[in-house]
Amino acid sequence: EVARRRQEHEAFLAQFSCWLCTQIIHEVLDETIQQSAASQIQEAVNEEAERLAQCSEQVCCSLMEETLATAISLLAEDFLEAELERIHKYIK
Amino acid sequence: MNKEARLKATINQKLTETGERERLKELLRAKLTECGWKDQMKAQCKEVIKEKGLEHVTVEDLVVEITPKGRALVPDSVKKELLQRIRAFLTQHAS
Amino acid sequence: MNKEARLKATINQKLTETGERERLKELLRAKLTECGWKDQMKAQCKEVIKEKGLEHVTVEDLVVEITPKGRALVPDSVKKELLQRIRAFLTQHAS
Repeated sequence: EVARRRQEHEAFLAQFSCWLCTQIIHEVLDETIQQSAASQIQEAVNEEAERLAQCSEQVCCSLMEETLATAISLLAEDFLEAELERIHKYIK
Repeated sequence: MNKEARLKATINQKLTETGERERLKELLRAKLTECGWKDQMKAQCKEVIKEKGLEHVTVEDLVVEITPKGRALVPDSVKKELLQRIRAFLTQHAS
Repeated sequence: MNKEARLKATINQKLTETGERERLKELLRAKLTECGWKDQMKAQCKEVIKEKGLEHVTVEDLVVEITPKGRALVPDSVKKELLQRIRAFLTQHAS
Protein backbone atom coordinates (compact mmCIF):
# COMPACT_ATOMS: atom_id res chain seq x y z
CA GLU A 1 0.00 0.00 0.00
CA VAL A 2 2.85 2.36 0.92
CA ALA A 3 4.65 1.54 -2.31
CA ARG A 4 1.46 2.10 -4.32
CA ARG A 5 0.86 5.44 -2.63
CA ARG A 6 4.43 6.50 -3.25
CA GLN A 7 4.10 5.55 -6.90
CA GLU A 8 0.86 7.48 -7.18
CA HIS A 9 2.46 10.48 -5.51
CA GLU A 10 5.41 10.33 -7.90
CA ALA A 11 3.07 10.14 -10.88
CA PHE A 12 1.11 13.09 -9.54
CA LEU A 13 4.28 15.14 -9.08
CA ALA A 14 5.48 14.34 -12.59
CA GLN A 15 2.14 15.30 -14.10
CA PHE A 16 1.75 18.42 -12.02
CA SER A 17 5.32 19.53 -12.79
CA CYS A 18 4.59 19.28 -16.50
CA TRP A 19 1.37 21.20 -16.08
CA LEU A 20 3.12 23.91 -14.05
CA CYS A 21 5.94 24.09 -16.55
CA THR A 22 3.54 24.60 -19.47
CA GLN A 23 1.60 27.12 -17.41
CA ILE A 24 4.68 29.20 -16.61
CA ILE A 25 5.95 29.00 -20.18
CA HIS A 26 2.62 30.21 -21.53
CA GLU A 27 2.44 33.04 -19.01
CA VAL A 28 5.92 34.30 -19.88
CA LEU A 29 5.43 33.81 -23.60
CA ASP A 30 2.09 35.62 -23.66
CA GLU A 31 3.53 38.50 -21.69
CA THR A 32 6.67 38.74 -23.84
CA ILE A 33 4.83 38.39 -27.14
CA GLN A 34 2.37 41.10 -26.09
CA GLN A 35 5.27 43.45 -25.23
CA SER A 36 7.12 42.58 -28.38
CA ALA A 37 4.06 43.14 -30.58
CA ALA A 38 3.29 46.49 -28.95
CA SER A 39 6.87 47.71 -29.19
CA GLN A 40 7.25 46.59 -32.80
CA ILE A 41 4.03 48.33 -33.81
CA GLN A 42 5.14 51.48 -31.99
CA GLU A 43 8.52 51.29 -33.71
CA ALA A 44 6.83 50.93 -37.09
CA VAL A 45 4.54 53.88 -36.31
CA ASN A 46 7.55 56.02 -35.36
CA GLU A 47 9.46 55.00 -38.48
CA GLU A 48 6.45 55.84 -40.62
CA ALA A 49 6.06 59.25 -38.99
CA GLU A 50 9.76 59.94 -39.46
CA ARG A 51 9.56 58.91 -43.11
CA LEU A 52 6.51 61.08 -43.66
CA ALA A 53 8.21 64.08 -42.05
CA GLN A 54 11.30 63.64 -44.19
CA CYS A 55 9.31 63.23 -47.38
CA SER A 56 7.17 66.28 -46.56
CA GLU A 57 10.34 68.29 -46.13
CA GLN A 58 11.75 67.06 -49.42
CA VAL A 59 8.50 67.76 -51.25
CA CYS A 60 8.43 71.22 -49.68
CA CYS A 61 11.99 71.90 -50.84
CA SER A 62 11.32 70.78 -54.40
CA LEU A 63 8.14 72.85 -54.53
CA MET A 64 10.08 75.84 -53.28
CA GLU A 65 12.87 75.24 -55.81
CA GLU A 66 10.40 74.92 -58.64
CA THR A 67 8.58 78.12 -57.70
CA LEU A 68 11.78 80.05 -57.15
CA ALA A 69 13.28 78.90 -60.45
CA THR A 70 10.21 80.07 -62.36
CA ALA A 71 9.95 83.32 -60.41
CA ILE A 72 13.65 84.13 -60.80
CA SER A 73 13.80 83.48 -64.53
CA LEU A 74 10.62 85.50 -65.07
CA LEU A 75 12.00 88.30 -62.94
CA ALA A 76 15.35 88.29 -64.77
CA GLU A 77 13.64 88.27 -68.13
CA ASP A 78 11.30 91.15 -67.24
CA PHE A 79 14.06 93.12 -65.63
CA LEU A 80 16.43 92.81 -68.58
CA GLU A 81 13.68 93.63 -71.02
CA ALA A 82 12.71 96.73 -69.04
CA GLU A 83 16.35 97.82 -68.85
CA LEU A 84 16.86 97.39 -72.59
CA GLU A 85 13.68 99.30 -73.29
CA ARG A 86 14.81 102.08 -71.01
CA ILE A 87 18.19 102.28 -72.80
CA HIS A 88 16.50 102.27 -76.20
CA LYS A 89 14.23 105.11 -75.14
CA TYR A 90 17.23 106.97 -73.80
CA ILE A 91 19.17 106.51 -77.05
CA LYS A 92 16.20 107.65 -79.09
CA MET B 1 -11.62 19.49 -2.15
CA ASN B 2 -9.81 16.17 -2.67
CA LYS B 3 -6.27 15.45 -1.58
CA GLU B 4 -4.67 16.19 -4.98
CA ALA B 5 -6.47 19.48 -5.38
CA ARG B 6 -5.38 20.49 -1.89
CA LEU B 7 -1.81 19.56 -2.67
CA LYS B 8 -1.88 21.51 -5.91
CA ALA B 9 -3.22 24.57 -4.12
CA THR B 10 -0.54 24.26 -1.44
CA ILE B 11 2.27 23.92 -3.99
CA ASN B 12 1.00 26.88 -5.98
CA GLN B 13 0.83 28.93 -2.83
CA LYS B 14 4.36 27.95 -1.88
CA LEU B 15 5.65 28.74 -5.36
CA THR B 16 4.27 32.22 -5.04
CA GLU B 17 5.10 32.83 -1.38
CA THR B 18 8.71 31.73 -1.68
CA GLY B 19 9.17 33.85 -4.79
CA GLU B 20 10.10 30.74 -6.78
CA ARG B 21 7.38 31.36 -9.35
CA GLU B 22 8.85 34.79 -10.13
CA ARG B 23 12.38 33.38 -10.18
CA LEU B 24 11.34 30.66 -12.63
CA LYS B 25 9.70 33.23 -14.86
CA GLU B 26 12.79 35.39 -14.68
CA LEU B 27 14.99 32.42 -15.56
CA LEU B 28 12.78 31.62 -18.52
CA ARG B 29 12.86 35.24 -19.73
CA ALA B 30 16.65 35.24 -19.53
CA LYS B 31 16.91 31.93 -21.37
CA LEU B 32 14.57 33.14 -24.11
CA THR B 33 16.69 36.23 -24.65
CA GLU B 34 19.91 34.22 -24.52
CA CYS B 35 18.82 31.65 -27.10
CA GLY B 36 17.64 34.28 -29.57
CA TRP B 37 13.93 33.52 -29.20
CA LYS B 38 13.14 37.18 -28.42
CA ASP B 39 14.93 38.37 -31.54
CA GLN B 40 13.08 35.77 -33.57
CA MET B 41 9.78 37.10 -32.22
CA LYS B 42 10.75 40.67 -33.10
CA ALA B 43 11.62 39.54 -36.60
CA GLN B 44 8.29 37.70 -36.85
CA CYS B 45 6.41 40.83 -35.79
CA LYS B 46 8.29 42.91 -38.34
CA GLU B 47 7.52 40.36 -41.03
CA VAL B 48 3.77 40.40 -40.30
CA ILE B 49 3.68 44.21 -40.19
CA LYS B 50 5.51 44.36 -43.52
CA GLU B 51 3.27 41.74 -45.06
CA LYS B 52 -0.08 43.16 -43.94
CA GLY B 53 0.79 46.85 -43.81
CA LEU B 54 0.97 48.87 -40.62
CA GLU B 55 -2.50 50.33 -41.09
CA HIS B 56 -4.05 46.85 -41.20
CA VAL B 57 -2.42 45.41 -38.07
CA THR B 58 -3.27 45.81 -34.39
CA VAL B 59 -1.29 44.55 -31.40
CA GLU B 60 -3.96 41.86 -30.93
CA ASP B 61 -3.66 40.66 -34.54
CA LEU B 62 0.06 40.42 -34.11
CA VAL B 63 -0.26 38.48 -30.85
CA VAL B 64 -2.72 36.01 -32.40
CA GLU B 65 -0.53 35.59 -35.45
CA ILE B 66 2.80 34.97 -33.77
CA THR B 67 1.83 33.15 -30.56
CA PRO B 68 1.71 29.67 -32.15
CA LYS B 69 5.09 30.27 -33.74
CA GLY B 70 6.44 31.64 -30.47
CA ARG B 71 5.35 28.54 -28.58
CA ALA B 72 6.82 26.24 -31.18
CA LEU B 73 10.13 28.07 -31.17
CA VAL B 74 10.91 27.62 -27.46
CA PRO B 75 13.93 25.28 -27.44
CA ASP B 76 13.46 21.89 -25.77
CA SER B 77 16.56 22.48 -23.67
CA VAL B 78 14.89 25.53 -22.10
CA LYS B 79 11.68 23.62 -21.38
CA LYS B 80 13.71 20.77 -19.90
CA GLU B 81 15.69 23.05 -17.60
CA LEU B 82 12.54 24.70 -16.36
CA LEU B 83 10.86 21.37 -15.76
CA GLN B 84 13.83 20.15 -13.76
CA ARG B 85 13.72 23.24 -11.58
CA ILE B 86 10.00 22.75 -10.97
CA ARG B 87 10.44 19.07 -10.15
CA ALA B 88 13.18 19.87 -7.71
CA PHE B 89 10.96 22.44 -6.01
CA LEU B 90 8.03 20.05 -5.88
CA THR B 91 10.11 17.20 -4.48
CA GLN B 92 11.34 19.52 -1.80
CA HIS B 93 7.95 20.99 -0.88
CA ALA B 94 5.37 18.31 -1.64
CA SER B 95 6.00 15.77 1.02
CA MET C 1 11.22 51.87 -55.90
CA ASN C 2 11.94 52.06 -52.17
CA LYS C 3 9.43 53.06 -49.47
CA GLU C 4 10.52 56.70 -49.38
CA ALA C 5 10.41 57.16 -53.11
CA ARG C 6 6.94 55.58 -53.22
CA LEU C 7 5.72 57.83 -50.43
CA LYS C 8 7.11 60.92 -52.13
CA ALA C 9 5.48 59.95 -55.40
CA THR C 10 2.14 59.47 -53.62
CA ILE C 11 2.39 62.84 -51.90
CA ASN C 12 3.25 64.58 -55.15
CA GLN C 13 0.42 62.85 -56.95
CA LYS C 14 -2.12 63.87 -54.30
CA LEU C 15 -0.86 67.44 -54.28
CA THR C 16 -1.23 67.66 -58.04
CA GLU C 17 -4.57 65.86 -58.33
CA THR C 18 -6.26 68.00 -55.71
CA GLY C 19 -4.85 71.24 -57.11
CA GLU C 20 -3.06 71.86 -53.82
CA ARG C 21 0.31 72.01 -55.57
CA GLU C 22 -0.81 75.02 -57.62
CA ARG C 23 -2.40 76.66 -54.58
CA LEU C 24 0.82 76.25 -52.59
CA LYS C 25 2.88 77.75 -55.39
CA GLU C 26 0.45 80.64 -55.57
CA LEU C 27 0.71 81.13 -51.82
CA LEU C 28 4.49 81.09 -52.04
CA ARG C 29 4.52 83.65 -54.83
CA ALA C 30 2.22 85.92 -52.83
CA LYS C 31 4.39 85.55 -49.73
CA LEU C 32 7.52 86.38 -51.70
CA THR C 33 5.98 89.58 -52.98
CA GLU C 34 4.57 90.45 -49.58
CA CYS C 35 7.88 90.03 -47.75
CA GLY C 36 9.83 92.20 -50.20
CA TRP C 37 11.75 89.30 -51.76
CA LYS C 38 10.87 90.43 -55.28
CA ASP C 39 12.16 93.95 -54.63
CA GLN C 40 15.36 92.58 -53.17
CA MET C 41 15.81 90.41 -56.25
CA LYS C 42 15.29 93.36 -58.57
CA ALA C 43 17.96 95.23 -56.65
CA GLN C 44 20.23 92.22 -57.15
CA CYS C 45 19.59 92.30 -60.89
CA LYS C 46 20.46 96.00 -60.95
CA GLU C 47 23.66 95.28 -59.09
CA VAL C 48 24.72 92.58 -61.56
CA ILE C 49 24.00 94.76 -64.56
CA LYS C 50 25.84 97.67 -63.02
CA GLU C 51 28.81 95.44 -62.36
CA LYS C 52 28.97 93.62 -65.70
CA GLY C 53 27.40 96.10 -68.06
CA LEU C 54 24.07 95.61 -69.78
CA GLU C 55 25.61 94.54 -73.07
CA HIS C 56 27.43 91.65 -71.42
CA VAL C 57 24.50 90.14 -69.56
CA THR C 58 21.97 87.59 -70.86
CA VAL C 59 18.86 86.35 -69.06
CA GLU C 60 20.68 83.06 -68.31
CA ASP C 61 23.66 84.90 -66.80
CA LEU C 62 21.34 86.90 -64.62
CA VAL C 63 19.48 83.79 -63.49
CA VAL C 64 22.71 81.97 -62.63
CA GLU C 65 24.03 85.00 -60.80
CA ILE C 66 20.99 85.79 -58.68
CA THR C 67 19.62 82.31 -57.94
CA PRO C 68 21.81 81.57 -54.88
CA LYS C 69 20.85 84.95 -53.40
CA GLY C 70 17.23 84.28 -54.27
CA ARG C 71 17.29 81.01 -52.33
CA ALA C 72 19.03 82.57 -49.37
CA LEU C 73 16.65 85.50 -49.22
CA VAL C 74 13.51 83.42 -48.73
CA PRO C 75 12.51 84.08 -45.10
CA ASP C 76 12.44 81.06 -42.79
CA SER C 77 8.88 81.93 -41.81
CA VAL C 78 7.77 81.44 -45.42
CA LYS C 79 9.50 78.06 -45.66
CA LYS C 80 7.97 77.06 -42.35
CA GLU C 81 4.48 78.07 -43.42
CA LEU C 82 4.80 76.10 -46.63
CA LEU C 83 5.93 73.00 -44.75
CA GLN C 84 3.07 73.37 -42.28
CA ARG C 85 0.58 73.62 -45.11
CA ILE C 86 1.98 70.45 -46.69
CA ARG C 87 1.82 68.63 -43.35
CA ALA C 88 -1.73 69.76 -42.74
CA PHE C 89 -2.68 68.59 -46.22
CA LEU C 90 -1.12 65.19 -45.58
CA THR C 91 -2.88 64.82 -42.23
CA GLN C 92 -6.16 65.62 -43.91
CA HIS C 93 -5.54 63.19 -46.75
CA ALA C 94 -3.85 60.44 -44.74
CA SER C 95 -4.83 57.02 -46.04
